[in-house]
Amino acid sequence: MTYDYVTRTIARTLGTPSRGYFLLLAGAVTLLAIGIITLLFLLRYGLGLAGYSHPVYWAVFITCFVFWVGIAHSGTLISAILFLFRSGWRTAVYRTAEAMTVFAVMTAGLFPLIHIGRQWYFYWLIPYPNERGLWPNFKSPLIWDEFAIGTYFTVSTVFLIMGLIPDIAAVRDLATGWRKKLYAITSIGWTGSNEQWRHYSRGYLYLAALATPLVLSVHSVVSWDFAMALVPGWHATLFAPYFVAGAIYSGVAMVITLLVPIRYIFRLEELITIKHFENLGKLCLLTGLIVSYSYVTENFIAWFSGDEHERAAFWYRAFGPFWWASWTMNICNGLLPWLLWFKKVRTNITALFVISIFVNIGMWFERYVIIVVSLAGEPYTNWTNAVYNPTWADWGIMAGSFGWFFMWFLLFVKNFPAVSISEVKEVLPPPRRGRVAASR
Amino acid sequence: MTDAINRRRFLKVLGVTGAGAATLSACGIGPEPTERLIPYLVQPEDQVPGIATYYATTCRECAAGCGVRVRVREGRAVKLEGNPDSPINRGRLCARGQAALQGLYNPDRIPHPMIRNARGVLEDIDWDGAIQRLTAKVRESQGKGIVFLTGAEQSTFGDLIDEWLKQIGGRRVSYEPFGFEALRAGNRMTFGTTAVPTYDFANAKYILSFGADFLDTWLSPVEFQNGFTRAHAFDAGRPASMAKFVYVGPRLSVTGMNADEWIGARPGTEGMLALALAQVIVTQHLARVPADASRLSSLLAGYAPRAVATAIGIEESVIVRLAKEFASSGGGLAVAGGMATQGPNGAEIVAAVNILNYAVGAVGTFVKFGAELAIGSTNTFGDIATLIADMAAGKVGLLFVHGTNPAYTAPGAFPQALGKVAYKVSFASFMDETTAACDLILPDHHALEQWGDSRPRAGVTALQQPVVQPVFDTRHAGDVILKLSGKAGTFQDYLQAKWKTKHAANFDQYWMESLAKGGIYAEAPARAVRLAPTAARINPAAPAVSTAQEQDVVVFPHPILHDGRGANQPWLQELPDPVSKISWHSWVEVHPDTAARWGLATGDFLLLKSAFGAQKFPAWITPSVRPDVLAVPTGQGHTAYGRYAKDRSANAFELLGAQANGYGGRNFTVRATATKTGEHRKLATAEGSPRELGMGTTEVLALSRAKALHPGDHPFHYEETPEYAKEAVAWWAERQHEKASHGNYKGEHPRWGLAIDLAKCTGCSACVTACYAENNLATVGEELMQRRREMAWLRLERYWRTDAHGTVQGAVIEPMLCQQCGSAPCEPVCPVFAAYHTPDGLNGQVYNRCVGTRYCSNNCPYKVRFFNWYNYAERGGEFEAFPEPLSMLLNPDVTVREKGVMEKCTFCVQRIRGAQHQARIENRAVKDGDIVTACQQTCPSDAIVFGDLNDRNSRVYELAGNPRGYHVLAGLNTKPAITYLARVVDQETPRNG
Amino acid sequence: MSPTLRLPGSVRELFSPPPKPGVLGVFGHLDTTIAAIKQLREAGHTDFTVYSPIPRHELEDALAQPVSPVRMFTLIGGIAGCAIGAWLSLWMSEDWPIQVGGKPIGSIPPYVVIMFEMTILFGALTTILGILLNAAFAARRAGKIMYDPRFTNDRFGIFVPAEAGKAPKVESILRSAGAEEVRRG
Amino acid sequence: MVLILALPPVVANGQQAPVASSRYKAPVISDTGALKGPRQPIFFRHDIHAGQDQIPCMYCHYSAAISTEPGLPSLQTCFGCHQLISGSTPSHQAEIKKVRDAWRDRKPPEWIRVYALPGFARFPHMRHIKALGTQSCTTCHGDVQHTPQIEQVSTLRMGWCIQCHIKNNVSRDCSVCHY
Repeated sequence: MTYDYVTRTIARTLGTPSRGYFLLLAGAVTLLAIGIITLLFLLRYGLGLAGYSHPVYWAVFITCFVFWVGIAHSGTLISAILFLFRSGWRTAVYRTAEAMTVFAVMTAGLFPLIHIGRQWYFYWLIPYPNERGLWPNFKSPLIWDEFAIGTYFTVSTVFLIMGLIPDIAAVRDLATGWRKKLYAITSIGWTGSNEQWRHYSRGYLYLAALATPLVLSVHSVVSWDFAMALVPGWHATLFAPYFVAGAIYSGVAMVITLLVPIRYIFRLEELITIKHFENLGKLCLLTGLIVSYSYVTENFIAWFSGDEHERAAFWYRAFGPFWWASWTMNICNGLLPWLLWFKKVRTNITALFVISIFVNIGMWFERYVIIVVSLAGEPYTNWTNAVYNPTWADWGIMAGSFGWFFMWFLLFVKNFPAVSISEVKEVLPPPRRGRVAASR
Repeated sequence: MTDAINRRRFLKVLGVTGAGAATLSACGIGPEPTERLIPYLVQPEDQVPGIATYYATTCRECAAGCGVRVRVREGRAVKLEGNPDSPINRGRLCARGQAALQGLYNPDRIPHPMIRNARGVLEDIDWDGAIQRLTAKVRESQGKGIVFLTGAEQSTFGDLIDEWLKQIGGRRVSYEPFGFEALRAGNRMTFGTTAVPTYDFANAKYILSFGADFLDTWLSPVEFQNGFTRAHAFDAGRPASMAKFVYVGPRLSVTGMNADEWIGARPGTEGMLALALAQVIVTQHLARVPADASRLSSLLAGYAPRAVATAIGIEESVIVRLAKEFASSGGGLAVAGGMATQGPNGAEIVAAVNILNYAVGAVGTFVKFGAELAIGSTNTFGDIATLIADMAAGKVGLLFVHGTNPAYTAPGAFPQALGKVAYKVSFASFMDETTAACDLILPDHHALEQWGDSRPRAGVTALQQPVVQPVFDTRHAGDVILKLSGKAGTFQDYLQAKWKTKHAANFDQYWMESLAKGGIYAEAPARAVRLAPTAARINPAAPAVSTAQEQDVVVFPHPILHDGRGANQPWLQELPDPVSKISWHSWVEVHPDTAARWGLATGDFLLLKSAFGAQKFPAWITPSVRPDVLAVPTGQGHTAYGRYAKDRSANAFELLGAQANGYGGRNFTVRATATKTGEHRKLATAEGSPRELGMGTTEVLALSRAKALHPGDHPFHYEETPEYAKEAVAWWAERQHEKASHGNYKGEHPRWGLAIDLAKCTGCSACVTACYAENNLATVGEELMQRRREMAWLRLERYWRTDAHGTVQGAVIEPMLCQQCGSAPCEPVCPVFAAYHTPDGLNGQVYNRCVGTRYCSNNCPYKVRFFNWYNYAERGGEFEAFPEPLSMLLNPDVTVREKGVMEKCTFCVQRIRGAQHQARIENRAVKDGDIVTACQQTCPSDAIVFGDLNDRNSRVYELAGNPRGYHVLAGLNTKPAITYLARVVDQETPRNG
Repeated sequence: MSPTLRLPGSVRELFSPPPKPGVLGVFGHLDTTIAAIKQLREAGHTDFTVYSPIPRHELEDALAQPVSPVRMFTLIGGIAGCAIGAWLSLWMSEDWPIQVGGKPIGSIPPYVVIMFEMTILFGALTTILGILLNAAFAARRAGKIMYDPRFTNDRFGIFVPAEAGKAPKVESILRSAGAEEVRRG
Repeated sequence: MVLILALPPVVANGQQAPVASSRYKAPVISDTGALKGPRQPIFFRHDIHAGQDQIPCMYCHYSAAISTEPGLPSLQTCFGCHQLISGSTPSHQAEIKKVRDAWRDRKPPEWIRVYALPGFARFPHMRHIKALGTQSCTTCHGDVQHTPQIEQVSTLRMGWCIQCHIKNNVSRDCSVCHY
C-alpha cells in the first residue's frame, strides 16, 4: 500500500454522493424537523406536554442528555488517550470517532436548554455581567456541567480541526472547483513544511495530553449531577468511574455502529480492517465488564449499607413497576458483552454491529433507570411514588436529537476525510530508494 | 365574555386602585402592570389601599353558623378567617368555609334574573319585570297551594318568609338532606324532647362515637373538632393524659381515622352494643347510676354481652372491657349519629346511646340540653316526602326554592313531582338541578354580599354583613320578598328593625358592636331532662345479615363536598378526600378481602343496583371498611350546577329511596347488588403508599410510653455523630457558619419554625384549602391530578395505623410541607440561586429568578416542591385555574406563578414581611404571635404553631423542645425548621402502618 | 521566536510574505531526502525548507531542530485558566453573598471543578494559538517559496533559497542526492 | 438624591424647606406637546400643586407613609378644593372643569400609570418613607415639585434598586422584595 493509494482511496470518499446518501440525509432532516416542531409546542404550552409526573421531575430529556454525552466520550478516548499510548491501530478509526464526539456533544448540549422550564432564560446560567449584579451559583453541579460540557465541546472541536488540517491540505491538492477553494481556506495554508510539522506535532501532543484528563472529568462531572444529590440510587461515590466507563462503553459501541456502514459504503475494507474492529470489540468488552461490575457493586453496597432507603430503592428498581427497564439494561449491558470473549464474535462484523446496537439501547435504558426509576421510587416519603409514562413530546424531542446528530455526521463524512490521511500514512513504511533498509 | 365587559364589571366590583388592578393583571410573573389607574370616586373611610380590612360576618356554607372575618383588599374579598369572638368556631374554619370565596367569585353564578319564555327556554329579564311577573303569579296562585322550600334557615330571613307566607297563605318547608331525624326521635323516646343538644367534647375523658362523624359532617364540625382535640390531644393543657376515643361504625370516616380503637360493629347493631355496655355498667355498678335508671333494668336484662356479642360481631370480652373503661374514666361521653343512625332503627340506636349516657351521668354534663342546635328545627324527611306527594298530586301551585337543591338530593321523585307544579321560582345563585327546572330565577346575593343573621344555637345570633359589592346583577331574596309583600325598605332595614325589638336602648352602638363582634353570643340556660317512660320500651333490633349477592351499601356525606353543594368550587373538588385521598371523582369503598373475592382492583367500576336506582362507581380498595359493607360518598354526579360539578362521576343519592322511614328519617343504608362492569378508571388520588413502612417519617407513641416521658427526653433523637467526633464536628460546623455569615447574614436573625402536633391533627384538610386561598395556588383539574401534578404546597399524608395484629385501628395523618431546612438539599443545586437560604432561615424561592431546572425538587427528600407545568393563569388557557371572576380572590401580596417555575410552601412569607413592616412602622420588634400562617390560623384543632425558634420565649421554641418532638428524616441532617410531635395512641402496641 | 523578529506591517503582509528566489527539489523517497539534507548542511545551507506528507523523526533528526516553543503557550495558558477559574467562582460568590445549604459562601471544593475545566480550556486554546503563531512566523521567515501539490500526497521536497549565482551548485547537490526533479524559481 | 438625603432634619419631618421652593413660581406652559411623559386625561400639574402651592405629597397620596401602596387621591379629594378654586387662566379653568364634570358624572378619570413595578416585585412605600423621610419621594419620583407633567425618571430596574440598597447598607436579601 503506497501513500498515493491511501490519499486517493480516502479522497474518493468525498466523491459525488449516491442517492442512498441523500435518502439518509433526508431521513435525518425529517427527524430533526419533528424535534423542532415538538420544541415549539413545549415553548408555547410548557413542559406539561412531556410525561413528567411528581416526583419524576427529570426524565427522558436528561436521559438523552447523559446518553449523548456518553456517546461523545469514546471519540476523544480513541484520538487522545490511544494517541498517548502510541497505539497504531487508532489511526484508521479515530477521525470518525472524533467527529462523532463533536456532534454528540453538540446534541447533548441542547438538552439542558430544552428541559428547563423557562427555556428563554437559559442564559441566566452563564456568568455574564448584568444590570442586576447577579451571578450563577458555582456550587451547583449544573454549573459544573455547563463548564465541563462547554470546555469539552470547544476542546474536542479544535482537536478535530487540528487533525483535519494536513488532510484537508492533501485533498485540496487533489480537488478542483469550489471544493478546492473551500479546502484552500480550511487548510489555512498547510504545506507540510518542516517548521509546520515541528510545531504541529508538538501542539497535537499537548492537546492530547490536555484532552485525556478532560475526557475523564466530563462524565465524572455529569455523574455528579446525580451523585451530589441525596436520592437513593444517585448518591454513590462509585458514580464517576461508573459513568466514565459506561460512557466509553456506549461510545465505542456507537463507533462500531457508525464505522460498519461507512466502511461498507466507502469501500474502506483495506484501511479499516478486521483488526481494528477486533480492537474496538476488546475495548467494548473491557468497559462493559467495568460497567457490569459497577452494577454489582451498587446493589451490593445498597444491601451492605443496611440503609433501608437504599435497599428499598434498589428493590424497587429490580422488582418495582419499572422492572422491564432495569432488566433491559442488565441484559444488554451486563450479559451481551460476554459474547465478545470469543474471537469469532469479535472478528465477525455483523455480530459486532448487532451487539453494538443492543449496547446502545442498553446504555440508554441505564440512564433511564438511574434517572426516572430512582426518582419514581424515592423511598424517603412513601407517600410520593409516581407513575410515569413518557408522551409524544418526549419521543419527539428524542427523535429530533438523533436527526440533529446524524445530519451533521452525514454532512461531515461527505465533505471531510472520514479517515485520517496523514496518520494512516504514518503507520505505513515510508518509500525508500531500492528495497534496502526496509528494516524500520 | 369580552374583555371590555370583564373590565367594566371588574371596575364595578372594585372602586379600583392601582394595586387592585395590578395584581389582577399580574398573571404570570412577567412585568404586566396596569396601564390605567382608576381612583375611587369617594374614598371608603375604612379602606386604605394596600392595607387589608377585616369584616366580621357569618359563614353560610353549612348550618353550623361559624363566625368569619373576611380579609378585603381594594374592595375584593381575598381570604376568609375564623372569627375568634364566635363561641362556635373560636376563630377556626373548615375547608368548606375557606372555599366560600369560590362560591362568591364563581364563574358559574347566575349573573341576572331569568325567566322561562313561551318556548320553554330560559331568557334574561330585568328585575322590575321579574318582580311584576312574580307578584301577578303570587296573586293568582293564592289558595292553589304556595310552598316555600328553604335550607336550614333559622334566621330573620326565615322569619320574614314565614310572615310573608302567613300573609299570602302558604307554608314553608326547610330541608337538609342529611337531617337529624333519628337524633330528635331518639331524644323524644328517651327524654321526651326533640331538641338537639350541644355536646361538650372538650371536658370528656372518654369519647365513644356510634357512627357520629362529629369531626367532618355531624352537626357543628369545627366546634366539635376544637373541643375534641382539647380532650383527645396529649397533655393539651392538662397533666399528661388524653381522653380515649373509640369509634363504632362500619367504615372509618375522618372521625373514625382519629380513633384510638375502631370497633367495626355490624351496621345497625350499634344500639345493641350501647345497651350491652349500659347493662354491664348498671349490673356491675361501675358508675353512680341515677336512681330512675332502675326503670331500665328489665330492658337492659335482654342485652347481656354474651347474648348480643355474636349479633354485633365482636367478642364479649371487648364489650366488657369497653364498659369498664367507659365507666371508670369518670367522664364518658357517647354520641350517636351519622352512618349508625341512618338505618331503619336509627332512632332506637340514638335512644340506646342516650340511655348509656344517662347511665354514666353524661346527660346534663357533656350532653347539654337547653343550648339547642337550630339544625334540629328543620323539617323531617317525612315532611319532604309529603311535600313531594302533594306536588305530584298537583296540590302545589307555586313553589319557591331557596338554599337547597332537592332535585339532586332526592333524584327521581322530586324532579318528577316538580314537573307537576304550576309555577316554580328559584332564588339560587347557581343553575343547579332544581333551578334548571324552575320557571323564574331570581338570583340571590351570595352570603358574603348580603345582610342577614342566623341562630345556629340557642343564645347565639350570628350577624351577616355585605363585605363586597355584589359581583353580579343579583338581589337579596329578602329585598325581593319585601317588595312582593308590598313592604317599604330593604331587608337591611327589616333586619335592624327586628334587632331593635330585642334591644332598643342606644341601638346604634349595640348594632355597631354586634357587627364588629359578628353577632351576639350568650350562653343559653341549661335545661335538665329526665328519663321518659318510653325509654324502657325501645328495641334497637339489628337488621338481617347481608347475603352474598346483596351488600349493605352505606351512603355517607362527603366530608368536603357534603351533600354536593361544594361540588362547583374547584378548591373543594381538588382537595383530596381526607380518608380516600381521591379528588374530582366519587368512589366505592371495598375491603381487600371482598375485592380479592371479586377479583377487583382499585379503579375498577362496580355497578351498584339498589331497589331505587343503579349507579357506577370506581372501587377504592381499603382496609378501612367492613368486608360485608360497601361505602359510597355523596356530592358528585351533578347533571347541572356548573363547569366543575357537571357530569362528574355518579350521584350516590340515586341509590336511595324517597320514602321516609319509621321515625320520619331517610334510610342511607340500602341493600344493593354489586357487579363488575369491566370498565376501569385511573383515579385522581393523592395517595402514595398507604403504609409508612417504618421509613421514619411518622412516629407513634403508646399512651403509656408518652406518659413516661420527662422533659429533656428525646426518644426519637437521631444520633448523627459518634462521641469521639462530636468536638471536631462542632468546631467544623462553627467554622462553616462563620464562613457563611457574610453580608445579609451577619448578626442576629430570627429562625422561623413550625411545630405540628400529630396528636392534634385530625386530617380535616382545612389547612390545605387555607393554603390554596392564601397563596394563590392553582387548581389543576382531574386530568393533571391523575398525573400527580397537583400544586398543594401542604399535603396530608394518611398512613394506616394498626394494632399488634396488623388490623387497621385508625390512621396517623402527617401534614407534609416544606421543612425550611437549615441546611437544605434543594438550595446548593440551584444554578441561579432561585432556591436559597434567607437570613431568617427560610428556604427562599425566587419565582422570577427560577429557570425551572427542577433539580431542587429532585434533591428534596420530602418532595414538597411543585412545578408549574403549564401557565395556569393564562386567560382562556386549557388549564386556566382562575377564570373570571375567580381571579378576584387572588391574594395581592403573593405573586401569581408563571409556567416553568418551581414553587413551594413559603411559611406565608408575605405575612412575615407584613408583620415586620407593621412592627417597623410602630418602632417595635415583631412579637411572638404577630405572625400567623394561613394553615395555623384555620386549623380547628390548633395543631400548628408558628414562631421564631431563636426566641427563647416563643411557643414554638417550647414545643420544639417537647420530648415527643422529632424531625422527619433527621438522619439526613437537613436540620428542618418543622418539629413534629409524635402521635399518641391509647393502645398497647400501636404501629404506624 | 527570535528576538530579531520584525513584526509585519499588516496582517495581509503576514500571510503573503515577499517571494524568495531559490531551488526546489522533489524526492520520491525518504532516504534520498535525508541524504540531500545532510549534504546541504555540509555545504553550509541552514535556512532551507523540507516538505513531507507526514512528520518523520528521521527528518527532524537530520534537520536537528530545536524543540517547539508551543509547550510554553500550553503551560502559561493552563495556569492562567486555573487562575481565572478561581477568580470567577470566588469573586462572584463574594460579590453578592448568598447562602445555600449552610455551606460557606466561598467554598473551595466545589470550585475546584470550575478551576480544572478552565485550566483545560485555556490550555487547549493557547496551544492552538501557539501552533498557529509559530507556524505563521516560521512561514514569514521563510518567505514566499516554491511548493508542489504532491508534497501532501507521496512526495518529499526541499526548497533551498538561493540567488541566481548560487543556484547551479544547489541544483547539483540535490540531483546528486537523488532528486526526481529539480526546479528553479 | 444626595441632596435630599443631605437635607436638614426639619425637612425630613415634612415641613417645606422655606428656601427650597417658597420663591418658586410654576411656569406658564404654552406648548404642552413639548412636555415629556404620558399625556393624562386631565393636565394635572404637580409643579403647581406641590411646588407653587406647596401641598405636601402626603395630602393626596395619603397612604404612602402607612401602607405599601402610595394610594391615588379619590376624586373627592380633588373636588374638595376645586369646588372653590376654579383656576386663574383659561387653560387652568378648562382642566379644572374636567374635574368638576367628572365629579358631576360620577366618572373618575382614568389616569395613565407612570410608575409600575412587575407583579413579582414588592415595594413597601411606608418602609422607605420611614427610613428616608416624608420628603424622600423625590428619590425615586424625581423633582416632582418642579415637573409640570409626570414622567418616569428612574428605571425601576432591579439594578437601580440594588444600588440604592447597597449605598444605604440595607438588606439585599431576595425575599425582601420577591415573594
